[in-house]
Amino acid sequence: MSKVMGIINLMTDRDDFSSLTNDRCVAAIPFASNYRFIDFTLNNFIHSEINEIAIFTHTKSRSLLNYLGSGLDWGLNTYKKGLYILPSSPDIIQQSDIDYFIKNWDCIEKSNAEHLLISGSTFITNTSYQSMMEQHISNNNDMTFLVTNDTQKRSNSISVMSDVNGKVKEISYHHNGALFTGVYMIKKECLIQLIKKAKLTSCKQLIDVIITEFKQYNTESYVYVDEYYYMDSSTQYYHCSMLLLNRNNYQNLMKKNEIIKSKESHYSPTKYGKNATVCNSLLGSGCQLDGSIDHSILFQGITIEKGATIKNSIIFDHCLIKSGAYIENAIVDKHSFISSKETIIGSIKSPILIAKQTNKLSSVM
Amino acid sequence: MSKVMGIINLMTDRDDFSSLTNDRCVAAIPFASNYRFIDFTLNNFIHSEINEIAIFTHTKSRSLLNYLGSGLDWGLNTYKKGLYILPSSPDIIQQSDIDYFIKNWDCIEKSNAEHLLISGSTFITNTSYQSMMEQHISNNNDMTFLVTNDTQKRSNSISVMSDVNGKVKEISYHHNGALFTGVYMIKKECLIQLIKKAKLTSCKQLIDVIITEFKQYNTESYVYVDEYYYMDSSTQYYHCSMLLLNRNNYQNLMKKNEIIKSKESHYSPTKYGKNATVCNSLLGSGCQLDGSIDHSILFQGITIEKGATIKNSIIFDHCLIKSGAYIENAIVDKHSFISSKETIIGSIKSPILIAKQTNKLSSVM
Amino acid sequence: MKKECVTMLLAGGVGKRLGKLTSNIAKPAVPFGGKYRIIDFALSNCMQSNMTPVGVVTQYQAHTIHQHIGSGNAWGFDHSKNKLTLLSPFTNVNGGEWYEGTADAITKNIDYIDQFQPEYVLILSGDHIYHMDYNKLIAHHKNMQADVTISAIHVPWEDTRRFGIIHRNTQFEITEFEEKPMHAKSNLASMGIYVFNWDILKEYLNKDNENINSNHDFGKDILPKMLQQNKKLYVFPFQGYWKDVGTIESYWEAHMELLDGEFTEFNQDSHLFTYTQNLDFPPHQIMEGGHVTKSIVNDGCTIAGIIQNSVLFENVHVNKYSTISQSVIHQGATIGRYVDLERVIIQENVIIPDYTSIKVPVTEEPLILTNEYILAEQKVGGLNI
Amino acid sequence: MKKECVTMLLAGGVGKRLGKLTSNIAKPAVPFGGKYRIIDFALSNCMQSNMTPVGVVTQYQAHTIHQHIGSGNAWGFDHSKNKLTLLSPFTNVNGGEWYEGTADAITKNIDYIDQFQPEYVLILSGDHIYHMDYNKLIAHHKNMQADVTISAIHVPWEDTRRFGIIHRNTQFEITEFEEKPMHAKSNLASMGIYVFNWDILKEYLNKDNENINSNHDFGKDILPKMLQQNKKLYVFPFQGYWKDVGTIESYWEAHMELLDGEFTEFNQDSHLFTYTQNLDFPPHQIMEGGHVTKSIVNDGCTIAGIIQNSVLFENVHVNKYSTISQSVIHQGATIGRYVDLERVIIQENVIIPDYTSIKVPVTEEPLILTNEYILAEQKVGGLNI
Repeated sequence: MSKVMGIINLMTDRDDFSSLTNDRCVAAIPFASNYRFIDFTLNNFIHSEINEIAIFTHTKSRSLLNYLGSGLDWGLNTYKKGLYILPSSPDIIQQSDIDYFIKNWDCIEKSNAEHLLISGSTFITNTSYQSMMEQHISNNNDMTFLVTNDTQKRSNSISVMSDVNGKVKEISYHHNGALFTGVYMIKKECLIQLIKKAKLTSCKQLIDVIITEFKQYNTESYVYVDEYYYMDSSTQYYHCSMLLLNRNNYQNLMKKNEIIKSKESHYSPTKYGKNATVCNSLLGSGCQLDGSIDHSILFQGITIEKGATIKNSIIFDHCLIKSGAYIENAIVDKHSFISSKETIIGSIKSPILIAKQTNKLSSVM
Repeated sequence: MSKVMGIINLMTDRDDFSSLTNDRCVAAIPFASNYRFIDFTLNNFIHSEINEIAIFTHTKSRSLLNYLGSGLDWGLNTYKKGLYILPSSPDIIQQSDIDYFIKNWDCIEKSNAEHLLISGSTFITNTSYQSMMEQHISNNNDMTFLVTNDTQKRSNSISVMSDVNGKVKEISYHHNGALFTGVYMIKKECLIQLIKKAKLTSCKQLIDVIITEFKQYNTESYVYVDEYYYMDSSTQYYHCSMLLLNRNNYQNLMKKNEIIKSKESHYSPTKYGKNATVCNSLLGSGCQLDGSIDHSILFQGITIEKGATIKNSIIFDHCLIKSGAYIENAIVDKHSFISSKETIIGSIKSPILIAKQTNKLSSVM
Repeated sequence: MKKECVTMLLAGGVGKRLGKLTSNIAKPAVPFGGKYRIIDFALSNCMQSNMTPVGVVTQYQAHTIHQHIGSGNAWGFDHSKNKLTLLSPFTNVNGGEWYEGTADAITKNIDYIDQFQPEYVLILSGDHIYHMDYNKLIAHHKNMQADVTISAIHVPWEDTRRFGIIHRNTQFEITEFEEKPMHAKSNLASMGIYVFNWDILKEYLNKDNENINSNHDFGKDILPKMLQQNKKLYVFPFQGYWKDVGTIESYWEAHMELLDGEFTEFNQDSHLFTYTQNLDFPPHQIMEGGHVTKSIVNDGCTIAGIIQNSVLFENVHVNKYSTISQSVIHQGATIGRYVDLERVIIQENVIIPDYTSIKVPVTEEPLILTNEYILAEQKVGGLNI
Repeated sequence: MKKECVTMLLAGGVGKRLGKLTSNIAKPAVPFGGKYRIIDFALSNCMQSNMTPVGVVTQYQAHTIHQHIGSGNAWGFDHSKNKLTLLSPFTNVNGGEWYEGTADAITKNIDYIDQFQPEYVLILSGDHIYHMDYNKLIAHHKNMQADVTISAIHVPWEDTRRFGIIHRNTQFEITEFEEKPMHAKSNLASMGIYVFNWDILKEYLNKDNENINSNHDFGKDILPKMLQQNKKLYVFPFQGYWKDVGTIESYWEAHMELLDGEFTEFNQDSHLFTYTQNLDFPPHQIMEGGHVTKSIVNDGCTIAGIIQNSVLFENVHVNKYSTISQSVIHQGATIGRYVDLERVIIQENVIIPDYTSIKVPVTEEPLILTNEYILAEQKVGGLNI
């Protein structure tokens, strides 16, 4: 198979995640107790045997950069290839991923890959894209779009209509085709042509150039049939997280044959106290649990004291929930302290968000 | 000794380096065949037993980020501390390092260091700051400034006047005291107060707040007496590089007891051909040398063909100098190709700069 | 490259009294505490005390330790060169020779130590569960101007016969040794942690090496000889949790103590952590019917049964209607339905069939369940003990 | 964790004929080419061919190889677990046993290999200088449906007596072996690189293990027995540079060939590099009076003398008015003034005094200069040979 380079384009991640993205980019949002969104994209690329990956980090990247390090924990820090961090820079035109491509073209140019596999970070699944890559290459496609037969209407989502042979007939923001997952393959040569055309117009987003130009190219779709989670808002985030508590969904995402690598953590195993009653929950390591936890997702290093209650909720790393606290239908961000007197109750349709500890300098002052 | 955290503040690096900083920040400028500017700052911090270091990366950081990785090659990727990359973000007020401090205060706050050692990347030496740190702590200073008795007038440089006991009397942009090296220690508590005061004024730079406020604090200077190189322009860069060809200067910078760690490279040793005549030069690994090289500095992976001449010049990584080419008083940036017909002659006062290969997308198009 | 102190970590122990737990792995490589292996505690102490270089001396089933340590990454040993070296017995010019005793294991590595020209050598064992900042031990050694300092702890009187017992005067000076005495006159036990002045130790090792009647052991030969010849032997009294998991009973007991909070892998006082190799298992899941109390559960587990006072390593699966009590379950084990277990230790990847009931009374040693055991028991008619 | 192929890298060689070069290090750990150690070539080939897991079998002076490999970082072995394992001889339950021959070194590690349930086992030696993509060898093995495939190369006829010589038919099939023949009928030599079907090899290893008359060697025992019993033995004809640096003469010669460009550490055709541990030495400096031609110079060197046809490792210092010719100088050596050397190999950190003149004639074996040698010669009245 021809060589393929992976691009994780975080500029295209739609962000309606409210306080979840106060201090982090979408790709760095924690998910499923142990992971961040970007783990799934990275692992799917690695399962597809792509080991040359560039990331357009865009905004709020500090948490992401420290999470990724040199890519060592994902096996990506080899000498001749690996993970390239392409940071945002004040001279990149805001919100133009085309400018991002142009400013960093040398990095893409020096790879001897003929094709690029481009993805955002919000399509969460555990798979290998190898069969799509085979279709793309054997059919000599210029572009191949990964789509799903999702029937749910989503605002701002892009849909793709294809004929019976998979040939793309229409790409648009109107919902009258299959949902575009944000994952696609493109020939490097084709990408160069599209960027040249963008320079002649006022297009700032690659996808908009594609929408106007794809008919000039050999463009197909590839239908993804496995389970997936696709999120662009905090409500969807809550909903998708809760779906994981179903045992089949959990096992489907955590498939044994496709290990999901994530950043190495050094927590001790989770300890349950005498008074713990935990049911229907997903739990990370390093926790000290002595309260009541039902139908919830707990991340790492969390303490739930005796007499605290967590229900239908998501608790991020390092929270301390004191005895007597009551939390229901909520998302509690990192390092939060919930005192014994607090009662936090949201609704399933609109869970309450407790934001990450705010920047301390302001509080110091 | 109390714990000290290191801050490498790249926002304060003055940049008059012309094309040397077209594609990289000042901290990423190659120096002395094997190194980048930032290696010296990092190593001096490490020699001072500071192993918790945050970097304000500011602009053009891609090359720097890929160079640093997770800090592994400098021994800085331990679990509880290490290297924190604090990237620039579109919401940081341009050119305000105070805003950088505020936006990243949580990172500094969570360290249990009482003092910060702050440095830019343009003060190049090979030392340990431990005796300055001891003076700062034992004298219970709020701030301690590293100065040198440099008598040369420099534009934009900051000077510090002190009394015989080292007590600082004046800090200003006028050259009537010792040269401030950009390296200083500050109590975390004092920094918080200065930032609070900055918020009440329109000051954007920490140094400007210090200049107006230092008299309220216990502020001393510490005179650095060893050899050093301090650069803010390409002419000074050329001049300082050439000084390294003096054996004493070389041995002083490369002191045996203070190893300078740099990014691991995997070049083979340098090979000399039958026709090589090399004299008075400093040379990196991975080169193939068959030409005439005199009084020059060569970085890594360079090919100099038979019959090519390099004189009083600096050649960066991966250049190919063809047979017959003549280069004198020049700085040739990375990946340059100098054909057999080319003659490049600058003057010692103003050497010619051959810029790094320009971004290829424009040439492809 | 001169170093003040070289650490030698003895990790060659056979651990015979651990029975099937050490049938194919070295004692220091035995899993412990839901995530770790016994050697992790000494290794983590070394790195966090900045005790480098460390020579890890392996012998019995050395590859199990070599595989576990791997690149040394997990303990931060890869920052720079020669921080950790695995020292299996190597042939000298005349052919292969195995380590014959704890002292011999150091004698055969004199060259390794000499290259660092150290003042002191710290000798550790890879068999113990504890947190310790070795800098305090070495500071004590320097203060006392000792030739040898032995770290020691008060053990229950009934355990004294398992240890080397030390008598000291009020100045920390050692006056007498008793090696595993039947009737001890002191309950201060040697922890097998020694600091030696290297020049003196080398002299004794070389002499001992020529003595054909010697066991080449620190406790039996080197230290008594030094005491006899009036060298300055001192005690460093250790405060804190320390456990030699030398028997199946004490191995099980140490896990119960972990659940009681007598020891945590994170030492609050000294900020010492325990590090180990990380495995990429997903979060664990407690399902409908699952109930976990006073237990430790690691990543990858799925639990639909009742777990009490037990330690579960990675990727253990407990099905519905089963109860596990006072047990230790190693990585990858699967527990069927309607299973009832008490005071057992389940080996890696063992599958416990439905309706198995094994409850070991407190008067007996906890039982180690292996696949062979399960198969054999099934043949003779069921698993109800 | 099932793997198609397990690689076993034999790195236990004593290298007797390398004289003082191997007096205290294993042959695979001998420095080579200004930067590397001999084992780097096989290790780099393994990683770049994605031949993992690799078991590195060590014995003689094992710690010198363990120290060199360290965390395995330098070859990218630390990406994930169990990619590389150091296999020193370990005691089985009955006590310690050393590897008695190349085949025995595999027999004693059958458990290690079996855990991966491989189809194939690739056997390599850590003694050779070459670049090879082992995937091509394994593809050939599969194509031929062989039981064993041996990589082989045409050697000069005069060297045939140093090698295992292979006779083949036109179909790559092996028809006869000659082990180090005095009068060879073929010049196709075995490179000591084999691919075996694991089930077949295991069967032969177990049989051979019980044969008390066997040397437990692949070349002498296993392969002839397989040929005799009509197993399918095939040749993989290797194209490219390959050198067994088994003697001082060939060690020196290989360096001269490196200078002649017969081999480079970077193989242009297959894009294979050679990796090794990196040391933090500063750039090298050629000073006033320095002149270097047809030579290799590594970091940290400072040169004020004349260097011709020589290889200088890290941190070598050559003073004014000295000439070094056709020599190999290991790390940290210092050459005084008015020194004249030709055809010598200087060991690590050796100091050559001013006015030393040692020129070894082409008819003699290149001379290894050690500190002991220099001292001894000085006592008998000067260093002019």
